[in-house]
Amino acid sequence: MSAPSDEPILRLENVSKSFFGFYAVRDFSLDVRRGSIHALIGPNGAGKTTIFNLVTKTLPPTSGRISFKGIDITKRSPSEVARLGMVRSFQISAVFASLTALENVRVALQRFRSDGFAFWKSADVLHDLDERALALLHDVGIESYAHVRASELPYGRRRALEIATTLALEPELLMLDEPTAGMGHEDVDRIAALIKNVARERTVLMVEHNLSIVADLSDRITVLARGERLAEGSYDVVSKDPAVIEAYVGSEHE
Amino acid sequence: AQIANKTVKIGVLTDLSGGYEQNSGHGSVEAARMAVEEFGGKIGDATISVLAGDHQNKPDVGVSIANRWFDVDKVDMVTDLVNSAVGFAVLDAAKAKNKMVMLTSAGSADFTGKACAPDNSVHWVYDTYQIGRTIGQAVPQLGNKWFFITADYAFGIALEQGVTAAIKPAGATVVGSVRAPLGTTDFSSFVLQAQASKADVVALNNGGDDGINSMKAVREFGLLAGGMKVAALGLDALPALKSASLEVAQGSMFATTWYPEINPEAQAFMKKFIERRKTAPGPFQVGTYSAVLNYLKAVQATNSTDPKTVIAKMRATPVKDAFTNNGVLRADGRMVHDVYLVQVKSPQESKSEWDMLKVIKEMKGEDVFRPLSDNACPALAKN
Amino acid sequence: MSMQALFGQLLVGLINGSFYAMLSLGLAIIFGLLGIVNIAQGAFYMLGGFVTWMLLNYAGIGYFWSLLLVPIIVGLIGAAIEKTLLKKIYNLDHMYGLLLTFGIMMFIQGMFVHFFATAGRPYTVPSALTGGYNLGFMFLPKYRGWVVLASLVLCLVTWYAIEKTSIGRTLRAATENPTLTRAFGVNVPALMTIGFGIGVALAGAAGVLAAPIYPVSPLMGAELIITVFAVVVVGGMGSIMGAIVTSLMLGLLEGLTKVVYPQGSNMVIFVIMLIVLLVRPAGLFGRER
Amino acid sequence: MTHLPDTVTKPTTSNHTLIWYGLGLIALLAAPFLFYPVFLVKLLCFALFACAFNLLLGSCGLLSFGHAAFFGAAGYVAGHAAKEWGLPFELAILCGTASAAVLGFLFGYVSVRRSGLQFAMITLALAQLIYFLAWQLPFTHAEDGLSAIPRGKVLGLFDLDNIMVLYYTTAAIFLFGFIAMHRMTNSTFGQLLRAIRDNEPRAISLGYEVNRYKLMAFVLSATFAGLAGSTKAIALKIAALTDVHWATSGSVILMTLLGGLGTLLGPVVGAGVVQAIEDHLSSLPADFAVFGLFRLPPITAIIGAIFIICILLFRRGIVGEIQHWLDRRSGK
Amino acid sequence: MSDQRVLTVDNVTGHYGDSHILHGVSMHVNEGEVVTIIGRNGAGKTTLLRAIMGILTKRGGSIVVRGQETIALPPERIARLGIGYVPEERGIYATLDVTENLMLPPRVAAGGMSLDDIYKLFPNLYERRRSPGTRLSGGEQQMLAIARVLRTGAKFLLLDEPTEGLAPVIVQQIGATIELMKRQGMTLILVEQNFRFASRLADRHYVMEHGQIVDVIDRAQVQARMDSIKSYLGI
Ligand SMILES: Nc1ncnc2c1ncn2[C@@H]1O[C@H](COP(=O)(O)OP(=O)(O)OP(=O)(O)O)[C@@H](O)[C@H]1O
Ligand SMILES: Nc1ncnc2c1ncn2[C@@H]1O[C@H](COP(=O)(O)OP(=O)(O)OP(=O)(O)O)[C@@H](O)[C@H]1O
Ligand SMILES: [Mg+2]
Ligand SMILES: [Mg+2]
Repeated sequence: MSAPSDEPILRLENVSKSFFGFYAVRDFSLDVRRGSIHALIGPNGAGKTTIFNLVTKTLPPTSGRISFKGIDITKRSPSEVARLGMVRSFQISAVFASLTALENVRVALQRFRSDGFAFWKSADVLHDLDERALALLHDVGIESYAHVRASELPYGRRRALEIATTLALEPELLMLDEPTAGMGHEDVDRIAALIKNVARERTVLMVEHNLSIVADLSDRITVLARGERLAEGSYDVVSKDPAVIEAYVGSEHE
Repeated sequence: AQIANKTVKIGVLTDLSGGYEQNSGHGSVEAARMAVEEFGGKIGDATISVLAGDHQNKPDVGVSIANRWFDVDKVDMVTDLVNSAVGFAVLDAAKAKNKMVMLTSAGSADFTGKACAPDNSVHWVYDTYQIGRTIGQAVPQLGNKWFFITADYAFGIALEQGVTAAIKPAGATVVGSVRAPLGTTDFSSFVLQAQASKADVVALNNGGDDGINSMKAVREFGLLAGGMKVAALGLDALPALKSASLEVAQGSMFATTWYPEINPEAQAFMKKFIERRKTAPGPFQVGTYSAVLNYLKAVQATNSTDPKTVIAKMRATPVKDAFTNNGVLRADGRMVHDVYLVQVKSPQESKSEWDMLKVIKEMKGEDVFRPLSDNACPALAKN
Repeated sequence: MSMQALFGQLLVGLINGSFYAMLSLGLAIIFGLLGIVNIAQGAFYMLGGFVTWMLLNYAGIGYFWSLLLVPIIVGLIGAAIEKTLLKKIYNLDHMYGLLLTFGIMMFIQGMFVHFFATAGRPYTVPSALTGGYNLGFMFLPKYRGWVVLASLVLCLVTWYAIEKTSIGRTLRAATENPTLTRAFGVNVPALMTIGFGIGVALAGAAGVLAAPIYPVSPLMGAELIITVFAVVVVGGMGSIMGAIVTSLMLGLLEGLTKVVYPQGSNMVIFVIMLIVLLVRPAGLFGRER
Repeated sequence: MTHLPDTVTKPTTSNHTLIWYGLGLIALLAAPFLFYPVFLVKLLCFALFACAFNLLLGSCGLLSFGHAAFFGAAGYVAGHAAKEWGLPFELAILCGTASAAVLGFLFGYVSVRRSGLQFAMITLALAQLIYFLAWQLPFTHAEDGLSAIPRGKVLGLFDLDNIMVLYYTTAAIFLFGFIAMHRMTNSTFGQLLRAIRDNEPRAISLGYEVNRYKLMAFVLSATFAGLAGSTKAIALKIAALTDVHWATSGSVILMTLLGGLGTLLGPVVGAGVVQAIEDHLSSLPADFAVFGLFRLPPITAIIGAIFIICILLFRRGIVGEIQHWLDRRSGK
Repeated sequence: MSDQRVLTVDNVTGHYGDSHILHGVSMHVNEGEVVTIIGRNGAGKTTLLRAIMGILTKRGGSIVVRGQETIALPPERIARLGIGYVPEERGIYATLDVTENLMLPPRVAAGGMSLDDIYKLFPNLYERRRSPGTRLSGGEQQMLAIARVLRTGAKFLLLDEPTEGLAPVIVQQIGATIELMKRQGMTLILVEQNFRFASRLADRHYVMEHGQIVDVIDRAQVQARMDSIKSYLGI
């Protein structure tokens, strides 16, 4: 699976989304190739998060069609889509605050078990999942925090935990909304390395404002402005595009 | 027989904080204490004490208090029991523990019917059957076309049935009827419906605050001025009339079991009661006084607090006191006594603060209470 | 039912509706702007009625003076309660406000029962407002007409003051994020006290209007509150206009139910509330958050 | 629900739990020799009810303002089954509980999509409809209620009219419910509920149909409330309108809060305190006065005052404050 | 000299509940200066700003704003001394729409921008002016938070990470705006992670670590001391 294949894993066809007459996304089409790291960039309010919400079904599209792995998911529910293998992280960090880091990851792992409704079954059986959960925490470098409650984790570690939880589901398509926002420099580097690492086995679609990360990681970049596609291509192509420079990168960047 | 533990304990279980407080409540507690005082607080060397309980209109609380009174505090008799749901629950507990219950403020006819317990309970003041019958016997033929505004619960429905029974034979018709939820405050819509029905008479089959509120609406919307007659049938105690004010309530008629002028004892009681409570008593409160008084007399006479013994003695003794001139306790637990149809005086007719009622008709107890021959009480049939 | 009777019913419905409007408006202000579910509103309404009665009986102050004085007195009592009790729970979950005011209601009501017993007290309609007009299809008591007029005027003035000036949005902001709002230079504590005082004063005013029609008793607001609260929810929590309009609509609907199915008349509002919440969770006039 | 006290979001510290458990069991067994058993029976029924309410609030953060509907409706059904159909004790309770479960499913189906106040209001509206039905349906006997419900015999052997039999049977039912609910909170299911309560969108994005989980929790909570209601109806032999009235929903919230939201024993302690006040302070010698001066104000005023004090000073509730104090002592 | 001191912070301590965060911070800002506070995540930068604004309730020491001691004042009084605050979490009101958000803070001094000027500066906001505040995208919310204090006329602004999550063009735009404000004589405290951005604007950098100011670097020294700056920030 490591070599990008031809069939897109995610396809958006002429998707639009309007909020009370205001088009946040307009007639937008996108193909995300299997196995690639695809970045979505654009000025604030361009509609990036909205596209994430549309793809993960948090919002229904006003028009257009979305398919994942060839399956039409336009009318599916968010949890269904997640079970198909598409899992997202959130722009504002999303962890289960009162659970420990280990328990957070276990919540995701529990989905592969059939005892989610077993209200008579002691939660102790979940210790079976500990090993795998610890391994995941190790992967993102926070296993020493395994028994710390998520609400007490420093911000950067919390983002890492979120990614570990996401990875626990072994998604085929990983959607990351500004994974490095608000992080200190050390954490940013760590997360970048992590993304690079996990992307070896799966597809990543990410939104990011940190251009050095975008340049470093992504195979392909789509630039969005005012809900529409402005440009698409590799970093070198896109970053030289005058329209992109004007709308997003600005004059001063390198 | 002997009075156990040398004490006679009476529990007044009532509503001390809710809507029934004004008709029973602290007034009932005071009335019971007044009865006890007449015995100097003692029967022989046994002391009499009174406990007061607030069931808060919750049957759970009521039955729990009653049980504890019976088991722990060794209460011999529980009285008042306003709110029929509490009444039934406590009656049931008393039966199981062979204690005595004197219902003075709850009105369901089932207390001497389906749920009767002749060896453990007496029903002292009124019941829904009697209210209906009283009205049925006494309501004058005020007109040919009647409209009912009836409170949607047993009491209101009993009134409605009573009136219907009374007016039908004379050829009167019921041109409309509404069931207003208990606790309705705004009656203007119902009053308008009555007005639109072109009835001659509007009967308000409700009591308490509902009665006052509906009466006010009737006046406000000018039904009387428009020539309609109004029979407010459920208005009861003097304090309630005072809340409504004579201006509003004047002219309305209702069935009552007691009014202050029935005898000198009643007037003396009333005077004493007003001194203590700053307000006149209502029938439930006088009834509680009477029930406790007669209970204590029977206890004294039999030197026993065993319910069966006491009740037997009470059956053999006619009741004559501030509450009634000629009461008789019947085998099924019903205390049968005269009742009255009264009318509210106008402000001009009223000569003093509590001079509010004039009697229109007196009725014999036998004619209005459910006769024994109806065999309503299953426990009696078995004996 | 004839057309005439229908008109009559609609008119009484409107009268009741304007009553609800006074009560729900106060609640909507307190809820929408302060984020407090003020269960005690019914108790303040009762307080309004009682103070009116006391003013007449102990001080000889009549109806019209009461109409002015009582809302101020009740509002001040409310402000004092806000200053001492409510201000401690602003940054907590809604639930605590609900429970605290529930406690306050029980306490006030209980103490009034304790000192005044539950008997209703009569209060006569002021002589200037006795009698009525014959409208052809019905007889309209002057006092009821006055109630509609007074409450509509009060409601609209309040609505204007809150929605058309900056008070409303400042209050809303103060509720949502008091700390930050203070950091912008807004005196939030004082604002909250005033907001609560106004909301409560409206209940007091409703109490004055009610005194001549319903007996003044400690329990007069006990059951009302839950209906009025439902009105606010249906109208959209926080929407002042929503509360007013829904109140009038409820009055009409309730009136019609009293004709069609009287037993169910005190249940209509809950049916409506259920439907509205399921279809439009933010309420008829509420904004989605 | 962002500002619930930390007892809600904090998992119960387990080192105290075992001690609590032991003490609780001993107390349960010994209680009828120290206190009046009939009172204890009533207390246990309400304690179970409060636990059921707390189950929903604690595990899902959903504050129901209509739980009286389950409690009361189950009581009516159980009472009717025992009195009119002559069903034995166990079956009558089962009928009542099952009806609460069904009702819980219907309520939950329409309400779990919403949260916060909207959820509370939907449950209130539904409960008011049940209250209305209780007025109108013939088998509930409107304002008279059901009374003289026969208790029958446990397993056809032990007569429940014997107070000790009644007490231990109720205690057994309570214990069953209490342990079952505790287990549920700490089950694989309970773990997911905690996650959903913490962050619903995140749980959805991980592929969970959160509404089904919430519905399940709702039904379970309703079922246990029904168990409490059925047991109460049979044990006290009455079912009445107050059981379905909104004030009962309010009072169960009070009990839970007073005892300590989200704590294990909180609802039990809260129920105990409220019941004790309602029953004991409300029945006194007729001439009772505080220091011979004042009449005691009505129960409502006293409970109201306790409520106010509790929210202002002991927000964690009785058990919550004790736990907090123990935690701090062992922590520092 | 003291008359041009806009802010003097002397030995300030601060707590969240039981945790002691600020351990005796001292610093000052003169009229017309741009000063940054830099330091790693969790150093206490935000807490310091909150202490200055008075919304950190447990604080000690002395904070003098334009000659007035504010340690005992409530936040609203401090704000009215002419301070504008852009909080880290942006603090956009969900219950207010964009215009209402802009109009909310009362004017604390003369000479604030008009609504029209603001919309000219941030056309994105004009487009979304009827939208509830929190429905804006992350970046738009940040713009709104900055725009909001420009209207109040405050001449002394505290900005907590104003560029977080913003597109490069907009970062540049905000940089330009800040420069403009500086030229107009405004005084600013800037908390920033983005040192490159900060260094271009600031006259002086305070370095914060573990709730204390551990270093002060003037504009002139920045180049020379780049290495230690990097180590402070962990770059
Ligand atoms: N629920 C909503 N209701 C109304 N408008 C919305 C809603 N969600 C987003 N918008 C608007 O849609 C536009 C796109 O928002 P979106 O959050 O997708 O931007 P973004 O590209 O993620 O920006 P950023 O980089 O700042 O996060 C914005 O103008 C925003 O105000
Ligand atoms: N509300 C709070 N309650 C308790 N501790 C807090 C709170 N807010 C912050 N802290 C703690 O105070 C310390 C300083 O936090 P502060 O937010 O001031 O750091 P900062 O320098 O602004 O960091 P960042 O660069 O991440 O914004 C941190 O250890 C943090 O965990
Ligand atoms: Mg975004
Ligand atoms: Mg910070």
